[in-house]
Amino acid sequence: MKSRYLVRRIGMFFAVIIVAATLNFAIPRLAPGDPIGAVLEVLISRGQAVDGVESIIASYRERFGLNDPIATQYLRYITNSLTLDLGYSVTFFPQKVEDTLMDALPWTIGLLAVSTLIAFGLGTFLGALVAWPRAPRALQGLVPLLMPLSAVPYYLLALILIYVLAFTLKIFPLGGAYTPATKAEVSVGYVLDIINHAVLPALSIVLAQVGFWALGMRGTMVTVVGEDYLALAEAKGLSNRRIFFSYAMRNALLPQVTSLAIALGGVVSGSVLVEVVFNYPGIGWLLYNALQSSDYFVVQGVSFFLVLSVALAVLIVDLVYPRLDPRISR
Amino acid sequence: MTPRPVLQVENMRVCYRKQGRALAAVDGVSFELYEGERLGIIGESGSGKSTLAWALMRLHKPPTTTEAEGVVLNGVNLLALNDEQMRQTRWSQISLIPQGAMNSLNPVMKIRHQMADAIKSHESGWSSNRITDHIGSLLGRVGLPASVADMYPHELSGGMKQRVCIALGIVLEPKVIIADEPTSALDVVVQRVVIQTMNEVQQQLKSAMIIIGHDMGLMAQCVDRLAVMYAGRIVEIAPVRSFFRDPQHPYSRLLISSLPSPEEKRELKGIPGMQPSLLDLPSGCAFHPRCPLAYEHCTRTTPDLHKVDEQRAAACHLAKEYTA
Amino acid sequence: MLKHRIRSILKYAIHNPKLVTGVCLLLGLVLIGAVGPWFVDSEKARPISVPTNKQPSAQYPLGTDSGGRDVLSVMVVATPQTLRMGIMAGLVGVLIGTSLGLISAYYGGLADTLISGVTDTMLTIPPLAVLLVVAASFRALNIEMMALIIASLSWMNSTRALRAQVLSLKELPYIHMSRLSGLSDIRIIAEEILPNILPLAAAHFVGAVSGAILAGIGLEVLGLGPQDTPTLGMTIYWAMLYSALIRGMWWWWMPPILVLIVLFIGLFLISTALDEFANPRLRKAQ
Amino acid sequence: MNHNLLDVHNVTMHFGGNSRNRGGVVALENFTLSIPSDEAKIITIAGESGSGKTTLARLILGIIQPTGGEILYRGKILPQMSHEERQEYRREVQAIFQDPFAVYNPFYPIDRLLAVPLRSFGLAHNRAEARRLIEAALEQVGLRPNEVLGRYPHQLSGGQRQRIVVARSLLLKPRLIIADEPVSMIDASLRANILENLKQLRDKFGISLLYITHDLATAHQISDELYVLYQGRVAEHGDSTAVIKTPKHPYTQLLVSSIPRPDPDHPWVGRVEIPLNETTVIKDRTGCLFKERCAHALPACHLQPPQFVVATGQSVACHLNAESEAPTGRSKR
Repeated sequence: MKSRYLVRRIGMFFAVIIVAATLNFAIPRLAPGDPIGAVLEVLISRGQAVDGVESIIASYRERFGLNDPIATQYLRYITNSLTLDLGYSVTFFPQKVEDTLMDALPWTIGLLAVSTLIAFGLGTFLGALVAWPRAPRALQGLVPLLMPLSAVPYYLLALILIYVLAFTLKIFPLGGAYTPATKAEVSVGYVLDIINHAVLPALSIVLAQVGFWALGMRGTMVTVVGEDYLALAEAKGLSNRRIFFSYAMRNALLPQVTSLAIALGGVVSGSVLVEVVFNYPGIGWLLYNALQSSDYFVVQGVSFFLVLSVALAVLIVDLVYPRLDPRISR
Repeated sequence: MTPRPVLQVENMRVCYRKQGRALAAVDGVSFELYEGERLGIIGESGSGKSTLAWALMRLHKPPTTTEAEGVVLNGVNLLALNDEQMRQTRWSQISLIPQGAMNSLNPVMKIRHQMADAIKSHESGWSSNRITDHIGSLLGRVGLPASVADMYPHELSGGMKQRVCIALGIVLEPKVIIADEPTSALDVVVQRVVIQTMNEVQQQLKSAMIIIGHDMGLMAQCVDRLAVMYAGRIVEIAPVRSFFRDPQHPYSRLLISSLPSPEEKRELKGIPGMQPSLLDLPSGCAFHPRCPLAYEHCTRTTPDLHKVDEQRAAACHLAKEYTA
Repeated sequence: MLKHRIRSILKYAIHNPKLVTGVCLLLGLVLIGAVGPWFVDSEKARPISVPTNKQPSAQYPLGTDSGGRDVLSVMVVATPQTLRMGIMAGLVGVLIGTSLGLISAYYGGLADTLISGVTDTMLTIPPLAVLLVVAASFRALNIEMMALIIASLSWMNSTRALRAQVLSLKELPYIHMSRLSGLSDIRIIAEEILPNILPLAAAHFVGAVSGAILAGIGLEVLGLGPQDTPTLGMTIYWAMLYSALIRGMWWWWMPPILVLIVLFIGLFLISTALDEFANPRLRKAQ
Repeated sequence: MNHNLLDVHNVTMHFGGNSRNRGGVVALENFTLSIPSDEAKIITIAGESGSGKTTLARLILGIIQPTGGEILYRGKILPQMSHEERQEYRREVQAIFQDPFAVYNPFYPIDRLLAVPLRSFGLAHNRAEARRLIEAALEQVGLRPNEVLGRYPHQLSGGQRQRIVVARSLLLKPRLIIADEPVSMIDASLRANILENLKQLRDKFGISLLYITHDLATAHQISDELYVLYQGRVAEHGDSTAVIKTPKHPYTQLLVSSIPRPDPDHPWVGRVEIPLNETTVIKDRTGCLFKERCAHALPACHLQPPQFVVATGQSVACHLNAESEAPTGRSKR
């Protein structure tokens, strides 16, 4: 049972990546005109004097091998994508797309992973408490507060937080990941500076997500609280804490982890847009600039990276899940 | 020396709210349970028997209310205990074998831990291998291999799960064990094994047992005394032999006559009508609409449970009155 | 038979606080779009039609932006656009989702493996990733195109949820009984299964509308929205581009955000209420 | 040559895994049964859960197709039937299910359960006639039409709902009803009424009944013939009174002796041992399936026992009865 589950999940991981790469390959070809034409048209229309225009065109012509049959182009594109060779950035030529992405990735991973984990942990615990009959009644007051928060998109919440906490009250910086013009060196000051800049973006991601996870958990806890094994646990005279953690929450966590895997797509997209609002130098900000300067292949690279990170996260969640639910592993 | 009562229940009432009204699922039930005795409680679905079982362990949550003049277990009135004292009493003095063993065990926790935490929450001094040995011996007493301790509930068959629940029920060797329809979901042979196991275990422990069910045949096989519940009240209570030979309450008589007897193929006769819903209880004796002997007096006054002879009582105007 | 059922649904709906507040919020927004044009000249929503950077005043209740547009008329024109895009995408999304969920669950076999495979794969791909590439390749995007593209990426959730529910319904004895009563598969789906999944489908429709608007706004905030007609997302994009925040022009970016927040909360309340109606156990917990 | 109403001929049902490899579960193996078309009979299929009795019900109802053998209705298998014949088969073979609540679509009042078959089989030409037929059928099963019509399922009791299902069968005038555990979820005191209704179907309306149950006590009351199934194979078959009074197969003996008798003076005799590694589905299907649990297991039991015919027209798949008449079927591997 276990190996069949693993093979299926890893198979799904590769299927997702190949489908994403295929979409990146196919969509531009469906657009009127050819992709190179689109890039050139943008350069000429902006009248930008770009030195070495000819070498860009030559490298792309070779890169795409326009005369090759569609199938070989497709195969080459897929193998390149899988080996993370995502072509050249138009604006920072000859830098490779994947290198620019690699520079920006640590910021996104740091911000996204940390805030999502905090939001998931906090939200799950709060949601469980709210649905727990013996929890203090005051917690019930939280529910009407959590609901609207989880309805609002991350980046809109980000704008409000900037206006209130950064612009008016000036507690936090307006944006960016560190005070401009400070050199990056491993010192407490530098780390504190990063944290200081990271608080607002992280806060907007956490606030926007915590409601969603809390309500999801409340829904599952409500069904778990009605189960027979909970009634027997109480009849066994176990302590309230023991029943809450190892009987109720432990079981309610399973559907919650599955919904984590499903929601990751939305979480990543939302967080990427928060970077745009905060000029936070992750792949979101890279994407925004690439769109401004129509750096076409960086846009495709970011899109591919988004899918890659979500697929990786889903795979991790799928590998963790059997450890939580013995019915699958045994 | 007559055995002394382990559990005395005086006028217990359990009410729950439905459509804005307080309905008495258990309406003034009194009985005594003697040491080492097996008392059966039988009734159709909706008669309040499971509600009574859970009320004895004070497991009903508001808005359901549980009141009684007294629920005395070994001299201690359970209703007077505070929550912590009651928690301590649960499982150490009085335990429960659940009905749906299918999902009464925590699906994501090994059987061992589900038994160990019952021990740990009452006894702090036990060493871990003392707990492991105890669990191993308990599983042996219910006919299960010690390896079951490291298995998860989904790996066990229905009969095995039910016997795990029995082992769980006696882990702290309580004075009173309540079995709430322990075999309703099981096949007839597995049911016999479970009942056989329960009886052996109960005899070893000398604890008293309340067995709740709706199958008359099963009751005849495994109880010493039998109480019949109807619409939240006990309508008859008697030693099992005299109950089957000479039932006092018309409802008991009809219950017995509606049973298919393996001997001859006589024409089957069920009880007309159905169990009244608590929302519109008939006046006077709740059974009068379905009772062949009902007369005018029955529709007005509710008969109380009065002694019919030294050991038997019935709640029917027609039942004879016992004069000592 | 049906009138009794509808009356009981209505009776439930009126007493549900979430549903009532949600519907009122949405009605308010629809009113902006419907009644607004009588009070406000929607021409002023076009660029360079009014003096720029004006504070809110009697003449311009919500002030003007750096592109020379009257913010109030932009709101009046933009709100119905975003609503229309959301509802179109949500409707198409949930129709595809429901039918795929129904077919894969009811007929099973190859159809089921295929549809679930595609659904699970597409679920893992964040819609924004695909929308980016599409928007970057098709420069001129109008509302209808965006709605269709977003719809093509928002059916997965409803497919997954409805497939699960139909799978559990399909095994119930009343489906076997209908077959024994001579009903064809089509009539069983239409008369026996559909009525029981409508509440869940409705909840997912509202969820899909909210998801579609979220995806649309996400694109617009990146500047990939329609350039010709003003939408809430594009207003926020222009405001950020011209750093209205730092220049203290709160009247430029605050109204679209408030409208969007009211919209999302309204949709959220309705979808939660419908979810509770579809899942009675949740309802009991209130 | 008029055919039997129903011929179940050597039917095998295999779930999961393909027939070649060992994977998958054998739910039913070489099951044979026939119901005459001239005389209405009640045949009981008794067995514990996992014995294959529900699989048999679904096979005869045409909900699933057998992986081996064939089921002939009036001499024809389902695929060979023309459209009319299949419609006729659909109407003539009806069912009563176990859960009286789940048989009703909660969205509609209970009338729909009665009205739909009337319409789709064209048994009533207009609403008035349909109403009349429905009311007559309800009265047949002892229900007052005005008390139940127009009500929703949750407003009626289990007993009432099950009787409405019986009334539905009366409406369609079927030739065969498959009743899968019709009374197991009904209170003991009300069971007798429904069993009485089922007997009436045979006696007053000439409808044959396949009564599927795990409760041998009720089987004895109403059935003419009894099959005892164990892990998908027939352990014993014959006249129901004979099989219950004098069971020949050790498994049937265990089943009959385990019925809790409502008489304290007839207690269970002896102790029942369950092998420690007791699993619901037996993997090793060679020889007699009951050999692990059988007290009188013989070396011959490693060969699958054929159906030995005992004098009283009772057949038993057990080597203990080898010395009786020559085995009917060919001896299996």
